[in-house]
Amino acid sequence: MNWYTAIVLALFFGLLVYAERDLPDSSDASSPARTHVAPTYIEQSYEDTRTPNIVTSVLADYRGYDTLGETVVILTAGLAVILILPRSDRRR
Amino acid sequence: MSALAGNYTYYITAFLLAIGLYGMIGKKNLLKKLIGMNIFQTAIFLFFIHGAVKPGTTVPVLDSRIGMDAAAYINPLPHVLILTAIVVSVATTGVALALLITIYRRYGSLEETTILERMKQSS
Amino acid sequence: MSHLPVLIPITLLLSAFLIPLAGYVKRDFAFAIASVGAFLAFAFSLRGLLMVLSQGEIRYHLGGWAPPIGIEYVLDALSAFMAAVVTLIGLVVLIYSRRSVLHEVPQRVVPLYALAMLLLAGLVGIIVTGDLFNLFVFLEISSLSAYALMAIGDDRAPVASFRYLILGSIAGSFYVLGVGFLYFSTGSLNMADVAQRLPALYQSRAVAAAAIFIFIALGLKMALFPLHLWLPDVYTYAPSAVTALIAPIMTKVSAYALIRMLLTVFQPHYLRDMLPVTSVIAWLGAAGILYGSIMAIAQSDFRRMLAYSSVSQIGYIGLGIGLANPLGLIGALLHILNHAFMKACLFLVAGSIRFRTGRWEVSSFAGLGRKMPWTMAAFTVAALSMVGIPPAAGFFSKWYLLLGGIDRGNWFFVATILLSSLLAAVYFFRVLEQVYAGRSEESAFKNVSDPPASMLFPTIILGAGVLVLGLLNSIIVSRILELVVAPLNEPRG
Amino acid sequence: MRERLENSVVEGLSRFLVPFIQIFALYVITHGHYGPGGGFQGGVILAASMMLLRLSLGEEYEHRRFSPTAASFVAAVGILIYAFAGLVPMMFGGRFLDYGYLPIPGLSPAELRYHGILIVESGVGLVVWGTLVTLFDHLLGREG
Repeated sequence: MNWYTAIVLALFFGLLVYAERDLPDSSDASSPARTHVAPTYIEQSYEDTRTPNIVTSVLADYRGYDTLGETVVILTAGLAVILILPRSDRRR
Repeated sequence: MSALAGNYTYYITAFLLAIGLYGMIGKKNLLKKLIGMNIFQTAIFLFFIHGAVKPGTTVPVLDSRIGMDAAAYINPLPHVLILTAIVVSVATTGVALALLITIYRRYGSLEETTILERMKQSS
Repeated sequence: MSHLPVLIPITLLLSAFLIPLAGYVKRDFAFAIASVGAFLAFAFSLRGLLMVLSQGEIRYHLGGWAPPIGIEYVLDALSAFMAAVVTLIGLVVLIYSRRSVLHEVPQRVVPLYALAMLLLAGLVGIIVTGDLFNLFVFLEISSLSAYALMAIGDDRAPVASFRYLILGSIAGSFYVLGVGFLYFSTGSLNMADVAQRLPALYQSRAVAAAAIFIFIALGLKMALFPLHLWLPDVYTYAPSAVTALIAPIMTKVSAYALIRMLLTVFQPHYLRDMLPVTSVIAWLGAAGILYGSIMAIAQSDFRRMLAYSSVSQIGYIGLGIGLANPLGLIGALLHILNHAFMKACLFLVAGSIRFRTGRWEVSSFAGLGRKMPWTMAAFTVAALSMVGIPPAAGFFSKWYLLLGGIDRGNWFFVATILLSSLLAAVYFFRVLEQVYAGRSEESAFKNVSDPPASMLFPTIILGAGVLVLGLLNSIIVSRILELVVAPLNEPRG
Repeated sequence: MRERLENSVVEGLSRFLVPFIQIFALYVITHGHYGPGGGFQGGVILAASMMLLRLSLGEEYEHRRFSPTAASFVAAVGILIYAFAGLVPMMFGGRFLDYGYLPIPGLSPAELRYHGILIVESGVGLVVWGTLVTLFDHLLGREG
C-alpha cells in the first residue's frame, strides 16, 4: 500500500467514525427520518394509490421521476456497451 | 443513546467502505478496482438499509391486521433510494466490463503497469 | 400551469430514445433528430430564462406531489441561466459534430448521438432538479454516457475512460453517502426543505461529514485540483467532437451543483464560518490555476495543452466559489459562461485542424494561419479571451474575480490571477506565433483550407460569441447574476 | 460459451426450467403491488432466463429465436411506454407522471394511480429485460 493510499483511507475511515456520534440511533422514535417524510408515505399510500406495497408506490408514483431516471440509466448502459463493443455482423 | 449495541453494523459498513475504497485506489489490477467499486457501492446500500431499520417493526407492505400506523412499518424511503442505486451500480459495472474487454483485447492484460509499458512500446 | 422546467430534459431524453429507432432506418436521421432536440431544448431554456427574469422562479411538482413528498423541479435565475448555457453550447457543438464524427468514427454514429443527447439530458437534469437524490440519478446518466463517449477515441482512450469511470464512481458514491448522512439527519431529500431544517443541526457531526463528502464528490466531478487527475488523458484521447461537447460544459455543471449546494442547501455562512469548506475550495482553486497553467506550458500536444488549461480555468471557477462573496461568485458564474464559449471554440478549432491535417503537435502548426484564415481568426479571439485581453469576454470574469479577491483582502489570490494571465499568454502566444509566423515546408499543407461550412460556421459563431459576451457582460451581470448572488448580500444569521 | 454445449442433460434441464422462470418473472412484475417485486426484479429474472438459453443452447440457435436487435427493440418499447405514461397526463391537464390524469374512464384517481404504477412497472420490466440481454450479447460477442 502506498503512503498516500493509507492516508486517504485513514482520513476516510476517521471521518466516518467521527460522524457516527450524531447519526440518529435506530431505536430512536423521534429521529427525523422516522418523523418527517416517511410516515406520510405509509399513511397515505393506500388512500392515494390503492397499493399496499409502499416501496412500490413510492418507487413508481411519489418518486416516479427517479425511477424514470434510473430506467434511463440502464438504457444508457445498454447504448454505452453498443457504442464501446460493436458486434460484428459477419457470420462465421 | 445505546451507541454500540445498535450501531455495530455502522462500523462494519464503515470497514466495508474502506475496503472498497482501498480496492479502487490501492489496487493496480483494473478488474480488482472494479471489484473494489462494487464492494464500496454495496457498503453504501448497507448503510442506507441499516438506517431504515426500526427495531420491532415489519416490512413496508400494508397489512390489514396492523393498519396504517407509521410506527409499525420500517422506513420505505431508503429502500426506494437503494433500488435506484443498485440499478445505477449494475449499469456502471456493465459499462466498466465493456471497457475492460476493449482494454484486454488491445493490450492483452489488465495489470496497470503492463498496460502502461505496452502503451509506451506502441507509441 | 407551465410545463417548461420538465420540458427541457424530457425533449432531450425523447430525442435520445428516437435516435436509435430512426437510426435503424437511415444513419443521417440521428444527426437531424439530435439537432432538432437540442434546438428545442435551447428554445425552452431560453424561454424559461426570460420567464424567470420577468415573473420570478418556477417550481414544478413532478407527478403532482408537493415537494417533501415528491420530486420538485426548480427554475430560478441560476438554473435557468445554466440550462441556457449548456443547451446552447450543446446545440452549436452538435451542429459542428456531423462531419467530424463521420470523419473520425463513421461506424458508430447512431449510438454516439443517442449518448450525446443523454449526456445533455443528464446535465440539464442536474441543473433544474430541486431534489438531492434526483441530482444523483441524473449525475449518473451524464457520467455513464460520458464514459462511453470518451472510450471510443484513440487507442489509449479506453484506459483513460476506465480511470475516469473509477474516479467518477467514487464521486457518485461519495455523493450518495453524503446525501445519506443528510437524509438521516434531516429526514428529507428536497433541497429547500433540507436547507430549512439544517440550521438547527449545524453542530451535528453527521451534517459536517455530509458536507465534506458532497464537496469532495463534486470537486472530483469538476476536476478541481488535486482531484483533476482523470481530466487530461480523457480530453486528449476522446474523439474531437466529443471533447468539444464535454470539456466546455460537463465540469461546469458540477461547479454549478457546488454553487447550488453552497447557496441553497447549506447556507454560505455555515460553509464559510463553521466549516472551512469555502476557503479550502478557494486555496485549491488558486493552486489549480497555477498548476494548470504551468503544466499547459510544458505540453507540446495541442489537445493536452487545452486540457491543462481547462484545469487552470476550473481553478478560477473554484476560486470564485470559494471566495463566497458576491463579486467572487459573479466572477465564477461569468467565467462558467465565458469559459464554456472559449473552450468550446478552442476544441472546435482543434477538431478542425485534425479534420484537415490530422496533426496535434503545436510545432507542426506552422503556416496554418494562411491556410485556414477563418478558423485561426476564431482561435485568436478565443485565445486572447483566455489570456484576458479587454474587449474579449475572458477579461471581465477575471476582473470580477480580482475584485472579489480584493474585497476578501487576500492578495495572494489577486497575485495568482494576475500571474496566471501571464502564464496563459505564454502558452497561447506560443501557438499563435507558430500559426502566423512559423515557417512551414509548403508541401505539408498543400491542400489544407478552412473546413466545410457546417464546421466553420459554429466555430465562428463561438468566436464571435466571445466578443459579444464581452460587450454584453454588464447586462448579464446586472440582469441575471446579481439576482443569483443576492443571498450572499444578506446579513448573516 | 458461444457454441452449443451438446450436453443433453444441460439442454433438457434448461429447456424445462425456462418456462417456469419466465412465469415467475411475470408474477414478480405483476405482484409488485402486493409484495416484494416490481419491474426491475422481474425484468432481471426474465433476462436471466434468456441468458440461460443463450448459454446452454448456444448463440447461433438462440439468436434466431430472440435476436440482439429484438432485445434492443424491447428496451426501446419499454422506455416509450414509461415516457408516454408521463406525457399523456400532461395532455389531460396534469403534471408530468401524474397518473391520476390518465384518460381511462370510470376510475377514481387512486385507482388510476394503481394502474399507472402497473403500466410503469411493465415498462421498466421491458427496459431491464431488453437491456440486460443486450449487455450480455455485446459483452460476450465476437470482436467486431
